[in-house]
Amino acid sequence: MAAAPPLIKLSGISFSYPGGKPLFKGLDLELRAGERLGLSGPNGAGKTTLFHLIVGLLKPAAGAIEAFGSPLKNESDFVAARRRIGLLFQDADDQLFSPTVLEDVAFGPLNLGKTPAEAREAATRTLALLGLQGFEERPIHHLSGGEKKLVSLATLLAMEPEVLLLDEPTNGLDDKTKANFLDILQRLEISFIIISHELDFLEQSARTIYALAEGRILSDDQITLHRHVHAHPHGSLPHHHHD
Amino acid sequence: MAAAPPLIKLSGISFSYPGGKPLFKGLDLELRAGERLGLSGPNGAGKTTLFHLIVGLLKPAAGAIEAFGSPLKNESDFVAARRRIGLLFQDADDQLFSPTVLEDVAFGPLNLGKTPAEAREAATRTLALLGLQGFEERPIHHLSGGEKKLVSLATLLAMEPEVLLLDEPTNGLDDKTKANFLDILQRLEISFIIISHELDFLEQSARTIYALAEGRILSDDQITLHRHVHAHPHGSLPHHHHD
Amino acid sequence: MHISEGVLAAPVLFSGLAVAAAGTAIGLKKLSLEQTGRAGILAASFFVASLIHIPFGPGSVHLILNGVVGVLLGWGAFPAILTALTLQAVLFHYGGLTVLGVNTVIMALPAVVCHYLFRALVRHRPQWLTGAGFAAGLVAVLLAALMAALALVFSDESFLEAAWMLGVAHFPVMVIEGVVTATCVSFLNRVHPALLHLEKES
Amino acid sequence: MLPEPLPLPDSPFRRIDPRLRIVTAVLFSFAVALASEWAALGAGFGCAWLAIILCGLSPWRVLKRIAPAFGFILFLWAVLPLTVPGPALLRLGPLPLSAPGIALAGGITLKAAAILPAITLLIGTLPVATIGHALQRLRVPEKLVYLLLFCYRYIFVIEEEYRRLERAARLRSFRPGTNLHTYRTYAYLIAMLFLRAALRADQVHRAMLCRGFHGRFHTLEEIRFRATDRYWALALAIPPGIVTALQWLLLHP
Repeated sequence: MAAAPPLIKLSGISFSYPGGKPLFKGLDLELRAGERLGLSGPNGAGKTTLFHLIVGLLKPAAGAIEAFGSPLKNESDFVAARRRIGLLFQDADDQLFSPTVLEDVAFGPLNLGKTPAEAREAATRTLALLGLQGFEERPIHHLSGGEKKLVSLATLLAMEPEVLLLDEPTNGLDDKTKANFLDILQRLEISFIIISHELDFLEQSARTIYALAEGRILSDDQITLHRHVHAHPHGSLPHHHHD
Repeated sequence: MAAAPPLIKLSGISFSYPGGKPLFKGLDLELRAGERLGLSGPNGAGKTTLFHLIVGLLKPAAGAIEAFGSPLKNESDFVAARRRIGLLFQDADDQLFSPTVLEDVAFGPLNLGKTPAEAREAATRTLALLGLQGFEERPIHHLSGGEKKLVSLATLLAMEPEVLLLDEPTNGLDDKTKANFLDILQRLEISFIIISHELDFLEQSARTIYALAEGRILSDDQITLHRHVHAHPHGSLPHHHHD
Repeated sequence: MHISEGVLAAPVLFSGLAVAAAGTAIGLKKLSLEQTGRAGILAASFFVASLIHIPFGPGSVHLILNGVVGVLLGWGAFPAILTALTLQAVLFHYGGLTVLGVNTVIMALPAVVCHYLFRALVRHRPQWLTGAGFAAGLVAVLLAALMAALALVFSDESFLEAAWMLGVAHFPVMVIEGVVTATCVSFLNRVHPALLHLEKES
Repeated sequence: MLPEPLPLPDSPFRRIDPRLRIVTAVLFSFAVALASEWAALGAGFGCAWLAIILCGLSPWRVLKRIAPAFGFILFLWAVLPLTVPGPALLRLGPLPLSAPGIALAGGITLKAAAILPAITLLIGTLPVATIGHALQRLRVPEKLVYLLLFCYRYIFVIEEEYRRLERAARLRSFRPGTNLHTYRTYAYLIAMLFLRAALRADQVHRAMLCRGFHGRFHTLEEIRFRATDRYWALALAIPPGIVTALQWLLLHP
């Protein structure tokens, strides 16, 4: 392992929602450059909360958060870190608010200080990368669920983040869309943490898989070797185990 | 199979949204008494549309809809049929529009002509059936996602429907709530059609599973026999295939 | 734009109530039951949107958005705005019960005027949509400020200077409202144009 | 944070017919708003705060609730003493502060400080559902009542939607400022709220049709005028009565 600092490092994080029981108790997590981390765990284990802590939407009760080698303490640290971290929300409808695809994808670059022409150029390029040519002028509202998910990803990639945090990216997607999304992920040269309750999807997309349980991250070297072998009688229809 | 007419019967249904391509082309579907039908299909296959056609919120371009042995043609036929069919919407916030839980559950019975006392009684009984005692006076906006889903179900059950149409009932629910919902479904003595993109949930809740694809219903006799058998080396961590 | 409890004189309060009652009656008559639910949910978004702080210089302003409500609801703006103001009065104490009538008229009457203004401009020249939206947003606040000022002056002539200042203070809001309303309208026109023609259904 | 009704400690007052509370709030508001004599205003102020203490509501919480409403009144305090013509009562450096200006601003403040806590106590502690039913029984048009109930119900859903969208914008490095990009972004967020509200309204209407709705709202009768409410009606008539009587007596000695 190189001496470069981890992209993201959480140490000893504790957190609980007001009036709730503790969700995290001394949680540690590290994402190094080039890594693709999968995080599994039942719904309600706080996977989304973990991402919101990393980007500073929530504040931990205890523990330290570092990104790109610097500690993140106050809001301005997080604001700076957010420019380099792209968070994909579970529900694309929470992420997209512009009338057209192009405007939504150009929104981030504009916020980073690009000129309208540069932002448009970045947006068009990102859309092409994801196979969304010709979608530029489409109203967001008329997109299918899978298309919205890809456009959400485009809005992040257009900002050229160094880390992606993907929150249940396959939720509500059908298999074809899921396969396409996976394919795109595998082509991206970017470190990411992916949260999913679908272990099969994690296995295909991540290099290392951790489990989030009992308020901590449990690592398991063998889990990455784990492969499913299915043997069963089934009908003639195409069918799927996980969607 | 008895000579009793099917509860719901669609024959040769065609439908397309204005300006869209045809969604259904000659679709047939039958629900017989006591049956529990699962319907899977990719995003955009028109699963929700199908339900809206059954209850007459949308009108097919061609084909016939029958319910409880009578053809449904004009609005008054559908109004009568809707009293006996409970449609659970995907988003509980669309379904719950009253200020308190009790009022929302009593809304249907009141519309069916019950007196306020009877409606209140029916609502209280239904809430108790679903383990929602003590929720009567709670404002809807104080409920969690899972509670809203259960209250939505209560609003339907209070009308004592003969058929339930469940549109992606597990969307956005965490595992515990999902299990609870499944448990309740299995206890209900009622025929239903359930739409879900989660095949595992369908397998646990439905007796027969059909797939909606290419504008038609594809049935497969063997699909109900299908069971997963997993054989794999795996880590020491608890892990799950389907959640 | 709320006038607080205790400021206005009896004739102004009662005229406000009378005009608000008449406008609300017309609005309710024009809304079918189905549209009532829709107006209620739109009133909720009006309520939420009017809580948003929009930066202006070193401080921030609240949007009023009565222009958007007018464009979307026409006469339905009266009951919708009355509803939102009632909830604000009861839960936030912005305004109050006696001034409910006046405050409703201050916001809803300009909304209705802008509904027709917008419609006339767009019907004349569909390509003026954005401009018509700007006009609707700006004029709605301009008229609201004017009516608030008049309500003050008719209550007590000593309010004259205060009324002037109130009007001038709303000048930047007018421009921002114009921009926001124009953008809103062009957004809705691109994404769901049927929304801008709500009134035709009634 | 969106407002919720203030919790009111249990007492006989809490159990009275909510219609009485609404009618009293309206009568008291008008009695005070139309009064001009200091004694009448003072009596109104005293009645309101005494009632709050008697009902076990924390005056501090009520004060915090009504504080934002004093923004407009603060503006009047800044303007009226300087602009209303009349003899100077005080001097602020070179500026004369006129006596009629101060009196005008003071009167308005006293009125607001009497009316707003009264509304908080009488209506601000009622669940909005109850307010809706009471208004219906007070013959407020049915459509208006349902407009109110729908509005309140969906405020929370829409506010949640707004917060999520605004958060998404912030995470994409959106920093609001005084510029066109900012205003356009807010306009998009707002347009999105209106669009979703309209689309949701269609779904809600469909859900209502599916549950047998055919153009009439039925309610679970809950509001009853009990025998004890008659005594309460008399008691609640006292504060507006005192204010009106004082005002009348002082004007017509």
